[in-house]
Amino acid sequence: MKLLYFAWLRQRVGHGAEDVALPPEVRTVRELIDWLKARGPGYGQAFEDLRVVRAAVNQDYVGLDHPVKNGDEIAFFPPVTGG
Amino acid sequence: MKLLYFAWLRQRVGHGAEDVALPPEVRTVRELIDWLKARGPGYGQAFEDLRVVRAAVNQDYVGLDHPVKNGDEIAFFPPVTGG
Amino acid sequence: MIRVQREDFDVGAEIKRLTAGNHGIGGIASFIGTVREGASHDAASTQIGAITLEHYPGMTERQLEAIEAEARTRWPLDAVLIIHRFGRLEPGEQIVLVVTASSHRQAALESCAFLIDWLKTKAPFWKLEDTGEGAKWVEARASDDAATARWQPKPNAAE
Amino acid sequence: MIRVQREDFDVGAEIKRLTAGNHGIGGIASFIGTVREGASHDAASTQIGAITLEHYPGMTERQLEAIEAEARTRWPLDAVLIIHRFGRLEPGEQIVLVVTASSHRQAALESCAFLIDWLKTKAPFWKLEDTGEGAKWVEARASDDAATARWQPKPNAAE
Repeated sequence: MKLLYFAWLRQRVGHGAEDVALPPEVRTVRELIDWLKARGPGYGQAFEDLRVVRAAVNQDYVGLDHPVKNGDEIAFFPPVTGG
Repeated sequence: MKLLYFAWLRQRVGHGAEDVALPPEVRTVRELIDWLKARGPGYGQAFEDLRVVRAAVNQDYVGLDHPVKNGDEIAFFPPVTGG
Repeated sequence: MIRVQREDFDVGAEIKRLTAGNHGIGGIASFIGTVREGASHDAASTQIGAITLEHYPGMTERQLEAIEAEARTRWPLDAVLIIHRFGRLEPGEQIVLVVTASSHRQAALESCAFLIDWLKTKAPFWKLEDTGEGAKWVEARASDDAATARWQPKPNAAE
Repeated sequence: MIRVQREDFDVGAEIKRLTAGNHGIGGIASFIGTVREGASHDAASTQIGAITLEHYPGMTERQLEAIEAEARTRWPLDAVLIIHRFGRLEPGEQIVLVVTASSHRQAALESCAFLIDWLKTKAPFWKLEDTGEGAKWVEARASDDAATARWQPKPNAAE
């Protein structure tokens, strides 16, 4: 699974992209976030306030209960500010 | 007094500009039109239907009862069609 | 700034010159009107070739200056450019350019629409179209008046 | 047609290329967004220098293609061009270009306004501003949502 982070989420996590192998108990975006937060303080800061975090699965906006699976491209970013 | 004609009014009158000396009894745009119509058939055709004739005195749109005097620049044209 | 001219214009160069060095501008709206082939302004005729635009030198410029001033009272604009051509114009040729620049995009967009609606309906130009049955003067259209009327204060609006 | 690029663009050349040879076009509307100096997007901060736009390569293009397709269903358009830059941009630089061409000027004007409202508020870009207190990420604004909301079907509108 490919994970992408943009803007201040990228800065807090410490990198813009990473490949992870998804443990079987992680089935939704929300569970993925909880699992990431356990990996280190940068993730904890990035996902501190989920009201300002948006997610996309395979380049489509999704809600936190959207399913995730290995092979997906999952991106996290703040609300877009436009150009 | 300088008279100007545009578009099909110019074509019907036969020329685009002329200088005329105004007789004292002509005091309004409407009286000027009546006086012009007596000058020849081209003027008669140009001013046949006053609903489609617009007038300007010294480059401002005016109504038919607007006063005219020697020294004015008076223009006649169809309703504008824009660019 | 307004210009009434026979010559064509270069949109990119005009926009660059108009806005150069002004870093307070956030948005530049523009509209280019071109000669459309095969679809007459007048539903009763069929334009097949060129159009010829006649204008009233002096009054046309004054009217364009007045509408620019009106737009500037309605919207906070950093720059305005209106170029209108006259003479014979072939299909595909540029007729008119409106450029408005503002710190706010809505001001630029709305003033550009306001100016082009006025220019296409109220500017002192008369259009002669080449049709299958010879050259024909275009008559003023009611639908154009409706587009311009959107911008008028409503008669019953509160003062 | 959409493009997301780091490089600057030449408005005149882009419009010429987009509309060349199409004599059915009667009007071309365009909007250029530029980096405005000294007036931050975010009222709480003060942008004094450059901005940096970050985007999501792949998804940004898909979203731009989708909004172009949406505009084409709403208005009869002969041509559409959206160019959006990313990376570091200094005050006065061009950020975004929208060009819409149609046989009807209202279709060109309205679709151009629709697209730029969307781009300035909903496009997947994130803006980092240089301020007096260092670089700061801009937060999404409620007033931009209002501009975009004008184009949404009303919730209670008849089907």
